[in-house]
Amino acid sequence: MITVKFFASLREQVGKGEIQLDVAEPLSVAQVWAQACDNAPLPSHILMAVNMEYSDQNRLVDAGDEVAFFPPVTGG
Amino acid sequence: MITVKFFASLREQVGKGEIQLDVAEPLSVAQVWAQACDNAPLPSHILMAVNMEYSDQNRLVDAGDEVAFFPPVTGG
Amino acid sequence: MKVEVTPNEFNPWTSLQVYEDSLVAGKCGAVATFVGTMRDEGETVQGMFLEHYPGMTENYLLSISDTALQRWDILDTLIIHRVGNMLPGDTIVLVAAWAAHRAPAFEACRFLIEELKSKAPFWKRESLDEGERWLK
Amino acid sequence: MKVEVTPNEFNPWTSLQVYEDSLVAGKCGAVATFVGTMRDEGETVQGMFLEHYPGMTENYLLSISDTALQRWDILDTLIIHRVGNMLPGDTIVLVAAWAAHRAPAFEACRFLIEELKSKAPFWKRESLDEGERWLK
Repeated sequence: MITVKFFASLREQVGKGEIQLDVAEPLSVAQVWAQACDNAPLPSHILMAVNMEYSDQNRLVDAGDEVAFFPPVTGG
Repeated sequence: MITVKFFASLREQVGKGEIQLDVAEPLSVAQVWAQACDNAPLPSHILMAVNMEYSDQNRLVDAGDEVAFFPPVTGG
Repeated sequence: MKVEVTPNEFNPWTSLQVYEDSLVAGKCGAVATFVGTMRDEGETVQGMFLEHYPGMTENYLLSISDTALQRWDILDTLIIHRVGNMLPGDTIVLVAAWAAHRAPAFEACRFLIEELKSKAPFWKRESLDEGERWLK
Repeated sequence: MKVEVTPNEFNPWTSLQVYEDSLVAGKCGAVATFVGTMRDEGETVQGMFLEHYPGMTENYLLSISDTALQRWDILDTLIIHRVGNMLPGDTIVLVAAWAAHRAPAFEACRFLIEELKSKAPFWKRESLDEGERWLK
């Protein structure tokens, strides 16, 4: 299973905060997005993290990994 | 009268903290130094102020003015 | 070095006092700090909610603290960031860098807040009269 | 805006709290501060005496505060500087700049401490085991 998380305005847009994806083989982060979001296009400004570190959409992930998608940050 | 003040290590070197100079006409700050310090040469690193504002040695001062000489500052 | 992400209101000056009490007195000649506060925009913004990514946010703040400690000649750092619901006037963030001298303290403090603002996973949502709005 | 030259020991965080209590809450989104402390150099330096030029020192600190308020988009400044006898670990100086945003707060704070260090009439004399020494 891959854990997929969405935060802030993106969580509200996709309508889910966290899902689990069953995977048979490694997927790119972009493929994780596609599977998690019914093949919706990946918005260009969205940030991605794998296991809590920033990543790009080409990184491969596998069962046990955590992938997160979120909008630009606005803290501080 | 011109009030002449010396601060910190310079005060200890010249052996006086404050003196009054009787003046008959305007003097430059350099002339004030010379009169106050028995014509000793004005050390090159010494800072000068007239009426509590930084000055150079050519500025003219007169009765009622306050002239100060002090070493480079080391606060903060 | 300390990083704290807290849902509780905090006073930045008290937090600095408490943290300094844990340091060896007299070692640091200089500390530069930055405090960010929720501004009061008048009637329109009643409050704010700050979301974060538990785990990644703390990791990210620890990693920029490590980077600052390696890159500048500083002795310690402190970051405290509020999350959850807050009101105008509340402290959002405190960043501090201790050093023997002022230049590295300033530079590291500025680095920490700039990295935090540009990349730490926090998101602000304002509560307005007409509803709620995520900041961009 | 406030400038204070004091022979009394002061706690910088308490002083910041007290000064902020006098400001309109929620107006400033950002405050950058710098605190300089007398370092403990071990056994060799027992204490320090800080001389100033009463009148000119305060005028100078007021003039750089005015300059900062004109040059940057900041809302308020605070400078407190200790004079007289002090001990290792004591706070020497506190500088703070309040603003709506962080960049001018940082820049004004840095400006104030750099101008203070380079031109404000203060002189430090250390008390050593072997006597006293003016810092250069």
